[in-house]
Amino acid sequence: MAFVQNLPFISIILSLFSGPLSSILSGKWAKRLNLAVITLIGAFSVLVLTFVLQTGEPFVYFMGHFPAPWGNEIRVGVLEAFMAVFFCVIMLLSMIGGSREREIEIEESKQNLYYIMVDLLLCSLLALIYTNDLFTAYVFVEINTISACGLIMIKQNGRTIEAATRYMIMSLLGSGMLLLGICFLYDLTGHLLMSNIKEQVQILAVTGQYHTPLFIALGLMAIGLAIKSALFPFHAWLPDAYGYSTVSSAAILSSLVSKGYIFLLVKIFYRVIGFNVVCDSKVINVLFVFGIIGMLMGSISAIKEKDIRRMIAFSSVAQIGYIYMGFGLGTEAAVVASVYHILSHAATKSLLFVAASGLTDASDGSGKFYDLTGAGYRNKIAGIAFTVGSLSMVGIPMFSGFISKLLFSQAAMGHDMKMLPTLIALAISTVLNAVYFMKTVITIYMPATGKVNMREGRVIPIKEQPVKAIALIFFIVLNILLGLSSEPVVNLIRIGLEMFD
Amino acid sequence: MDFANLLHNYPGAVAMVLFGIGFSNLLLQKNLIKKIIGLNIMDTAVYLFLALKGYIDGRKAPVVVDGVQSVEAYINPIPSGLVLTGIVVSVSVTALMLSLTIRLYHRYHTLDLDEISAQLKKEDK
Amino acid sequence: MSEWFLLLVVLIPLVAAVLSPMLPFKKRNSRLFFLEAAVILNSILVFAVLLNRPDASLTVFRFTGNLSITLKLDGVGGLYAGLVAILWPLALLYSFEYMKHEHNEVSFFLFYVFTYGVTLGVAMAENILTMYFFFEMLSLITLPLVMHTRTREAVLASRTYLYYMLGGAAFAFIGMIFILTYGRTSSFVPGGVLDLTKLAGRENLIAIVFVLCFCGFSVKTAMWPFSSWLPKAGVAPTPVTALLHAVAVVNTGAFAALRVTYFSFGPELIRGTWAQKLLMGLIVFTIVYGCSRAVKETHFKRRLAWSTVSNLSYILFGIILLSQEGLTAACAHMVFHSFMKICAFFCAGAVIYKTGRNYIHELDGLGRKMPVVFITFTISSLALMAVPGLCGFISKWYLAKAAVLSENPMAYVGIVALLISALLTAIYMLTIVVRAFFPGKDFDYESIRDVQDPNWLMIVPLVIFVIVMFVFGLHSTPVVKLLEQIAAASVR
Amino acid sequence: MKELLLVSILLPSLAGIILLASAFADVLKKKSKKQLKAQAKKSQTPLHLFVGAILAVSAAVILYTAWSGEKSLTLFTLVDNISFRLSLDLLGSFFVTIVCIGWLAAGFYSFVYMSHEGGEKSFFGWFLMVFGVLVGLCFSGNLVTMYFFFELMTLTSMPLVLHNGSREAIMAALKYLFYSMCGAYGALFGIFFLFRYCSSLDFAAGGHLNMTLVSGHEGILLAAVFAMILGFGVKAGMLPMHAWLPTAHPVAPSPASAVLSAVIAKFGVFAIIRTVFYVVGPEFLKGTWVQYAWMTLALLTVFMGSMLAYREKVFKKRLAYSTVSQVSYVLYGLSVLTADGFTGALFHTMAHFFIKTGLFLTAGVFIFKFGYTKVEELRGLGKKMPILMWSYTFLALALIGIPPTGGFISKWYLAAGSLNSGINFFSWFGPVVLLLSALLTAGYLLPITINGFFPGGESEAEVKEEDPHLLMLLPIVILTTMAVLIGLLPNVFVDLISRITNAVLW
Repeated sequence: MAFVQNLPFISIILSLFSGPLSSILSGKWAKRLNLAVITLIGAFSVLVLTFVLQTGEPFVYFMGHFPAPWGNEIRVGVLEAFMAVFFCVIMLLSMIGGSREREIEIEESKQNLYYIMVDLLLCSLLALIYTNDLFTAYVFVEINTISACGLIMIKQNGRTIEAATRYMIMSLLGSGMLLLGICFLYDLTGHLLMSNIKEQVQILAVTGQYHTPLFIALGLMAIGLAIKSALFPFHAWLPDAYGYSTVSSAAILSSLVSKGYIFLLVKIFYRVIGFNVVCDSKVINVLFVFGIIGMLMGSISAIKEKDIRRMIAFSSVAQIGYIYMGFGLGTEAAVVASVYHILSHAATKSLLFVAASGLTDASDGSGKFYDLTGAGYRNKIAGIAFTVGSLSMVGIPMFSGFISKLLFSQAAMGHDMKMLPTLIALAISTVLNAVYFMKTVITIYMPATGKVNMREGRVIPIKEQPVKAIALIFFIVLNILLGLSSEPVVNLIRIGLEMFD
Repeated sequence: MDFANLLHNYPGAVAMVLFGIGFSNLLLQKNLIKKIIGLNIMDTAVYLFLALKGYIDGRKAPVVVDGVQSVEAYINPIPSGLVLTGIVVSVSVTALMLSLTIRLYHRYHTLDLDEISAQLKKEDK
Repeated sequence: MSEWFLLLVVLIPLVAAVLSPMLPFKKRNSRLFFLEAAVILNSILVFAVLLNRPDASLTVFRFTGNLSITLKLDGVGGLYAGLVAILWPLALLYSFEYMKHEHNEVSFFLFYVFTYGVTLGVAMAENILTMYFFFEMLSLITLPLVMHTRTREAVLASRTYLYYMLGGAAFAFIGMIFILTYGRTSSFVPGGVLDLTKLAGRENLIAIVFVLCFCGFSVKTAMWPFSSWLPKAGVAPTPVTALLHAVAVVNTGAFAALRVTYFSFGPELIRGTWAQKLLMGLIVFTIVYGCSRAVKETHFKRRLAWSTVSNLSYILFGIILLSQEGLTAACAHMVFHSFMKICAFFCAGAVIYKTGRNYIHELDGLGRKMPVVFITFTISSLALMAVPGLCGFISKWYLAKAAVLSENPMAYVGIVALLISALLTAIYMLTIVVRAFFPGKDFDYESIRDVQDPNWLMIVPLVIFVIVMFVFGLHSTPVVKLLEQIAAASVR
Repeated sequence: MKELLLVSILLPSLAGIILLASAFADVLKKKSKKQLKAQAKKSQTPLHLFVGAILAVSAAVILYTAWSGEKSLTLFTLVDNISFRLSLDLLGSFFVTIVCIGWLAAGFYSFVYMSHEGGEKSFFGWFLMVFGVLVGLCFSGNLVTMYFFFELMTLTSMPLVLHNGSREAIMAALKYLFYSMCGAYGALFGIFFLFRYCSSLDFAAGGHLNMTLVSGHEGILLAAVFAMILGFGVKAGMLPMHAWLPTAHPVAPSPASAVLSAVIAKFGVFAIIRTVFYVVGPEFLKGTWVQYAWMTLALLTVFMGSMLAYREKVFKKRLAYSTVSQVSYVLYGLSVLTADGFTGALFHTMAHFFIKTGLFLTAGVFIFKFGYTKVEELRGLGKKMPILMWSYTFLALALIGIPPTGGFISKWYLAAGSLNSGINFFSWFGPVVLLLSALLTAGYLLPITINGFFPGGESEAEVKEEDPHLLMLLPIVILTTMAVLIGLLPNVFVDLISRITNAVLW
């Protein structure tokens, strides 16, 4: 077997061990290590991706030389590899973009702990992406949760701890349901490896035995992961967690952690249950309804927000809603759209968080819109970046958001019942997005002159925060790239989904 | 839904009931400690369920004492392994929760989450 | 002529606009000269392209699959492009003088010229995606112009503006997706592209989507109930209000509605459905509503804006008649109204520029002091009132003719609405004229002693517009013939 | 010689424009009021010579054009396939003659009168422009051309109303404007439909509806025609849109109100004749609800007008109300759609023109000399200016319709037309109303004569006769004589009119 096939496992292990390693390093070195690891793993994943594309078929990697159904496996297809690459890129950029805030907000002694958390997070994400074993998935879900919690609470103030607690409670509920679902499946099929479970499930579906338990299991897993990824009614923890944690945490949490869970859900749909079975179930209708409500409610509460970070946080509730709405449509095209939206939202949302931090720097650390007036002039690059992000969120052509909107609505067209609701919901939520994002853009480009008792922000030239500027520029490029040349990406996703079964 | 069936595998039913109790506690309790207890009940219920599934009447635990006997002698080992893993996970999670609770208590001198949120709101003002 | 010229005429303004702040100009005038030269050159190019039209279409960029940015020039697009190309240089000339009393004009001219290119893009869009693309771009690029003064009022106005624009686009988007999915092709084909085999028995769906899409595009034309943004946007500098909110932006909306109606959905599918009735009802209501709001309005520019609201609905009325005559009439009014309304707005601008007076009760006696301005204003009012001999009458005539031919009771109501609105127009325009010329016996001219006409930069465009109004009014045959050909080509 | 049509339109209007331009130039020269006054004084005589010359010459040209045979001239296509067409027929000549006489009389009268109003230049400017426009209206060869001139008439005659620039005048002018616009657009509504259902919009006796097209759409077409009658009726002060007339006419300077009330009001009638008898054709309306509605409105107006006039205290307003009622005599005559009715209508047009012009000019004299506007102020004037009073008396009698004045003849024909119209109710009801209103007319006109000659009570021993300036007196006298003359030897005119009638119906 080719050497490349070891790389996924190696990258998981690498990130896993770099964590404990950085506990004995100083903050500065831990940071360097962490960045190096992320870059390295990104490179690995690129190799893997190219390899898989060449061979044109997924490969399976046994761990500890037990063959299925006993052994534990890693399975790599195009989509997995691509996700790994993308996650690494986003994580890298978010780390770079938020580095300055971290140095300010995290006390010196805890610097390296932060990087432990990030390493573990990366490890768990990779594992979630690659693993072929449900129970392993569960374990890494928990690791993911714990490290995410660490990322939130690393910035020591009441807000973050409270947020972390809420986050923990919610995600524990979620993982509990997930675990129960897995147990049900195991009870029904007697397997833990996804591929084997699927065979059994297909048989059950055909014969029609254990109909109810099967769908209970599916429901449990879907709802559990939905809770963990903050689908609408379960989003109470989200605004605090994203709004008050340090920037790179917020960026990573919003764009990667929740996406990791969603990706796991996709895998469960395709690799564990089988998409045809999922589509027959009522579960997707539930997801659809909550997705649509989420799209609207998220935006509405974002409109009411006074603080830019919390506003962005609420907007990600809405975006998660988009993704679940896509699942709810229950067609191949819709899932493609959802996966694409995972990407575009990951890119855009982290961009927005970093840009927002740039703007708040330029207005004396306050995130209130009142103080942000004219920040776009004071911190040029951040202003431009924020504008780009907003346009993409509103779905203006040539930005990534437009493409996902396009894909969603094209997918909806294929559907009789859900077509008009979806389209109209999309339109309305576009308007809502416009309302709060464009309002912000206008505010930051409105000159601050003549304002009384406003904290006067100071001008922040690019040379003062070169790193952040670079990160922002990369984000912008990534965003426009996704917007302009979406075709290859979409094709990748299609191939990947086909490789799933 | 015939209840004979339900009675027949009552342990499963018990596990489910326990899970429900734990879940609702974790969700609805105001007091953080009680929440954590709920969490543990929930996890334990799941492990009970797993162990139940692994168990086969009239067989021994899959521990080799005097030479390997035929596979029929042992119960299914995998669930037990899963349970062990799960326990580890839940222990770590519980620890984390507890540490969080302690921090919050130090800050706000209460275990009531809503209380804490109220105080936070005050902080903003 | 090579189809690359299509791209060229779109690009020249964009490039010139982007360059204008960068190039190191010594004096104000040199920058303005540069811009004016670029714009005039571009207009000349546009007409060159129009005169020998390239048949081939030019694909600039491809999103995915059949989604591409493609430019092509057909009759209707050519008409619109030509109209824009005539108006822009004049408006720019005017704004050179006007912007003297507004600050940071550099950015103003940047966006002002930039918009020219985008508008041409809309006119030359070959498929619905391209049109949508430029449509959105237009909304965004004109935003800085609306909030140019940066006052609180301006900012609020620009917010409203943007919400309406993007909201409209969002609903138009539904229509676009519908066409992309169920159309034989995404490009504009006379008579519509919908593939009826896929849509058999789903006429209601077509109607719903058409209504959504039409309304979405008509937000830009300020159709009721989406009309309130237009008067609000009047806070922008007058050149913007005149050129964009009386011609370019709003006509773009009408143009887009025309496109989707005649080239994507196809009139046959819509004719006689409840969709047509509903939309016609809305439009007819808007015609009267706009005028009555104008009568109530006391702010000069806002009054004109309300009148625009009603006049734009004339165009939509012509479109929704779904007949060749209707299309002719719509095009005619699109062209003529542009001249009338831009002239009226420029007069208002001249008054603001010279005296800083914004409200109508402040205009007493100015007619004696600024004769040229107010005589042109009077003529444009008469034109708007559809007095025969001026171009307003011609377009009204064709609209009414088309309505009568359609033999649709709704359309008869529409005629009545047209005439009522004409009467209201008389009321709200002539009260201004009478005020300006006959302030009353006991009015002392000392209070406005040193008011006088603005200089040639402002006068020349006004005079040109007046001449055009007369020419079209008295000798409309050739232009109408042209429009009829275009309409005939667009309705198969 | 058909270019004469154009010439006779352009001559007065251009002259008017020149005057206006110069007036405007004066304003622009930023002169103080005093200087303007002085200049006006200086330039008065040349101005009068100019205007007089223009009036005389153009009147000559026009009359020559009018009575030198039918002719038509197509200038250019205005809209669609409709060309801007001037053509002349008997009806046109008839009306254009009236216009000429009216303008000559009022024009010369106002040389004296306007001297105390001021702003002569602009007054004469608009005055001449309206003249030109009206001539164009008479000569217009199809409906759209006529509509064109109709609108112009409104716009150009408005400044006459607001001449003295007082708030009241401006308000009156706006009211006048908006009522007329409303009417014009009502008419336009009809035109749109007629264009669809007529083979052409050119005027041809008997009209040319395209019956094949019409079949099935009678309803909407009738509505359209009714809209046109109402619309043009506004100018003629027909109910329900009469309110502007008593407001607008009195505030204008007397010569202006004379022509407004005696001539311009008639052009509502003219337009209706053109529409009903030359485009639609009376056959189409006969016996339809449109005809009945029209009759009812006309009769109502006749009665209402007289009543209001009777109760009115201000002299010029009273005259204006009387115009409302009198013009509706004409409309009623038309609405019966019979030969006699038509003849009567045209005859009354003529008669009322002479009378009402005369009356308004008389009223002008009162204002000019004494500043009297109320009726009760006009006492004992018979002694002061006997000629004027006598002429007034004759005019009043003529309007009431005492034989052998013009009014009698017209009323006779109207009654006859109504009686043999064969519409059982209206045929006898119409004449009754006419009679009633005649009585009322007597009621509101004669008291002035009586008070004039027998003021009663205090007797002024030595009142020296002070008849007004000749230029003011002469027109009135001439008009009076005409008013009586047409009654004494009606046949000349009746023959002329019946030639028109025969062309139109039967």
